[in-house]
Amino acid sequence: MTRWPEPALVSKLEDPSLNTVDMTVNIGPQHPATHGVFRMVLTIDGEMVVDCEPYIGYLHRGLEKLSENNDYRQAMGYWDRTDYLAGMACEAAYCYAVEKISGVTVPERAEYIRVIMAELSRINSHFMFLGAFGADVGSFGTSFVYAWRERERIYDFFEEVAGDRMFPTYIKIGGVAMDLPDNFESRVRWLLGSINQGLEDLDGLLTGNEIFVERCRDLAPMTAERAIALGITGPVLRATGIPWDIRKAEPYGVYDRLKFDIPVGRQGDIFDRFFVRLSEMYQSTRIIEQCLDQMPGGLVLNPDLPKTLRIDNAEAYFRYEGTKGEYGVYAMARGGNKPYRMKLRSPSFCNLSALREMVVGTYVADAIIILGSLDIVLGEVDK
Amino acid sequence: MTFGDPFFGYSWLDAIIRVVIVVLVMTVFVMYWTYGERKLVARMQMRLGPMRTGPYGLLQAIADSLKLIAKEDIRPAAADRWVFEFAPYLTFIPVLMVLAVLPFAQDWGVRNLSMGLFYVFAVLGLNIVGIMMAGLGSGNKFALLGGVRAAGQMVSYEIPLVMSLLSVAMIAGTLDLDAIAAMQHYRPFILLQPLAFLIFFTAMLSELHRAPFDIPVAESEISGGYFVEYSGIRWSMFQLTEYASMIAWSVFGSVIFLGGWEYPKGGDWGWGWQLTLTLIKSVVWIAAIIWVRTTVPRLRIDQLMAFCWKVLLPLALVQLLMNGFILVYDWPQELLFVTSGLGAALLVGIIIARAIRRPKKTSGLVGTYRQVQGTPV
Amino acid sequence: MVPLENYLVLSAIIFSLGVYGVLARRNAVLVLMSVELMLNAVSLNFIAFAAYLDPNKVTGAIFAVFVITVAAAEVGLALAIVIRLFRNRATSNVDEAATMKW
Amino acid sequence: MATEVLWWIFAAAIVGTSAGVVFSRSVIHSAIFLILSLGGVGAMYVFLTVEFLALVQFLIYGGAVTVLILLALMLTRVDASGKPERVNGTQAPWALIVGGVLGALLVIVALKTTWPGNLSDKPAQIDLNLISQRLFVDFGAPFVIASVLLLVALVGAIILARQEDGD
Repeated sequence: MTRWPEPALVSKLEDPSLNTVDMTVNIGPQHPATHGVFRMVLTIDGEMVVDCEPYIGYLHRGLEKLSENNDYRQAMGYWDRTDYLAGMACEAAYCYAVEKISGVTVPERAEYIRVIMAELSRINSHFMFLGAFGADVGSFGTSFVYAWRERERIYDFFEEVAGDRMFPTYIKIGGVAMDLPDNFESRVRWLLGSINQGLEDLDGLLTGNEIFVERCRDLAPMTAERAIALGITGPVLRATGIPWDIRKAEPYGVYDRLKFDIPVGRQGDIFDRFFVRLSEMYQSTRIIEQCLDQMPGGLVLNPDLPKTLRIDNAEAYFRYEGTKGEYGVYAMARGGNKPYRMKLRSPSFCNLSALREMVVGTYVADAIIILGSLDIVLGEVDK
Repeated sequence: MTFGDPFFGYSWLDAIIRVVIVVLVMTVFVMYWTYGERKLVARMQMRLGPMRTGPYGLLQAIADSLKLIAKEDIRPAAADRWVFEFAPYLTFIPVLMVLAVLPFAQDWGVRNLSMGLFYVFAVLGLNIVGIMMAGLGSGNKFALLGGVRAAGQMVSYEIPLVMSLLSVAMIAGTLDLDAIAAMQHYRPFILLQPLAFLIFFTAMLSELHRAPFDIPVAESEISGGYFVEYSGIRWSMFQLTEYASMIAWSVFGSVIFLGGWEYPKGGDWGWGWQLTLTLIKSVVWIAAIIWVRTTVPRLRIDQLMAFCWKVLLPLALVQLLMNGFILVYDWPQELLFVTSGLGAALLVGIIIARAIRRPKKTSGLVGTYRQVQGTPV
Repeated sequence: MVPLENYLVLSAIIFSLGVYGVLARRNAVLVLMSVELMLNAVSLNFIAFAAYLDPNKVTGAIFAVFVITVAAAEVGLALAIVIRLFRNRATSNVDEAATMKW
Repeated sequence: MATEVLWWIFAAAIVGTSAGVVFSRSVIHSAIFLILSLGGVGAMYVFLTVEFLALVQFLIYGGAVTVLILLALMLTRVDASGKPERVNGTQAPWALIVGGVLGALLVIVALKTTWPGNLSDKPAQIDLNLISQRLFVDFGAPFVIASVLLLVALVGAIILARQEDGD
């Protein structure tokens, strides 16, 4: 049973002659369910949502303009604040894009490190999703705390490697900033064990819960055609059944040497989105294990890198599989040490465009978990 | 020592003294139960809970109450003044009235009414009025939504609740809470009426707005529901009401189903043991409520109503009918256990049958993974 | 102690207040509330009569039970009508619901 | 004596709150006055030693009827449109006259009549068993009819309030 807008509601939206009093409820920008400073204005008729109007921009910092006014190295600090749950992945995407227009090569060891860091960031971000989504559905923070334990360990690990937890600026153009600590491999393997344990816990808490499944199943399903038409990427797209993953489609880094599966859903409902993310985390741990096995020695930073990077006329679009979807960086250089134009195609922003049509016709309580299932990060939406 | 006699000659004075004692004990219990709940929830969530105020955070309850008393009492400009300000107290009065008839030990309550059971559920239903006043008077849409939800929920769940209590009252043949407790000398009524117990527990969670039925106060949806605009002392009145009614429900439920102060050996071992029994049972009862709260997500409003009207109510009605047959024709009492147990098995079976449709653990779903090589579709 | 007349006068006052409310107030819900007042006055009368005049003291209480039943049924139906009216007309004023059909 | 004083306090409260129901400006205040008034009448039942009926009054009126009324008020809030609600219709003066005359008439009748066989000043205790005996045996048929009435009302209310297609 699908729950798209019922005919009655649709006709009510379009027919002004029937005069019923709807209520407008403002959810956000300060609301526990909006995961940041997102705001949506719901028009509700009793408990049913008849209209939804999202408002964004409360966290706009002018990332693209800031990048134009800082040189390639300095702008890095702004980029890992886009998807602030996966700072390492954003840095990597930025670096790949700049490397693509400048032609700087990256040592192999650094590529592996980047993959490990990006996948750990993905796990981190998805843990945040699982925890917050459980809280949205109403499990009183238990899922949140479960997720938080693993996140804390990952952040501790980042701190050990890079000296900072959320915004490490560890990945540099031409490699990574410094080599790994000595106990790196055993540390990562321990971390992976802990992550697997945390995943088992969360899996048992949420996936095994009848009420949770009942709340999520068959809610706001999205067809593959509609998802493609809206430009949706990432787990939300894969939940509709399309195995589209940039890491497979246009492999960058060393992803073509690694074995992993793309989890896809069946019908694109909330439960599939949840489940795709959960499964992706297992795949990420698999990727990290392979990286540890294959990782060569050697340098981690291109030694031929000039002190100040200057790029002549060049432009490139680099698509990166961010945690939320296709994290596309468009870079354009016209000489000098600063980019002429940087553009971010942020996946959260594009995924958010599906919100209205999914929310209309559902209950208020559903609207909250639909928003949660899109897993937006406001730093990325507002840029 | 018996508590049945008045402390002083005058029955009014005696009643007032007893009320004061009950309220004081209840308030202290609530203060420390909030601490206990935080510790318990923290343990379930792999945390430590309050640790900083005093040894093991023991002074946390006092710090919290001081903070709440000192906090500014805010009234929104759009609020309906009198409705807004009196709503918290109106929610508290029914709970207080209920505490006055609960038997905490043999003959030890404020007063024992011959219609105690009826009184309890008649009066406990009244605090919805205060909740709706809060929802209407706050001038806030979240509060209004919370009030509407609370009203629908309480009106619906009152019916299975009353049905489950009636089925026990039929067996007991009395509405006197003390007599009902005393009747369970050999076996508590939960053994005779497991289905009624399950229905009672579920409906009680709903009446208390506890997870998974915390829809009226859903923090992630309507951010607190009817008390979203309250602060300081009035907010703490709502909190006090919630916890006090939790205590009232747990004592009431343990009297009805678990034997109250009587089972086991309450009548033989004296009042000390009886009070201990009441304490143990109500603490376990409340801990169960909190356990449920920590682990399950929230239902949606239509699922909540469907569960009430399509599952709980028919089962409760059938049980009432079966009880009637068994009691009128004087069939052996063991049949009560059989029929009610079958009903309980059916209820659990319904839930399990619905849960079977869910996917197994993650590894069971490998079929949906697709190994994709090269460029995808 | 309290004589029967006191109850009768009290219920007469409540009843006439209810009559005034039904006739004067225009909000459908308020009209309903006034009807509730009148019904209450009636059942108070029943019980007072039973308690003072009826030898076995019970019949009045049973009639009051019936009155309460009817009141509950009436409120359920009437509020359904009010909500229906409000959905279609965006008003709960009984004067504006004078047409037989719309 | 104490009972008498309490009675007068409650009587005054009932009259005051009932007047509040019909005269107050805000519908919500009316509803809350109604709750208090009904509660006062419940207390009157206690004075008349019919505690059972007082509890029925609390359960049905306090727990169900007034909740329904408040719910209807929440669902039909008039302040959404912004204009203040008109308290009284055009026939308010006539209503005042009718209500006043009716009330005066009733009071006069109540006071002038000598009630036959005023058995005792203090009503006797009413037994719950007796009530159930009368209700389920002597008044069995009306009881069944009343339950059917409730059922019909329930179904009717559901049909009326249900949102049909195209509405």
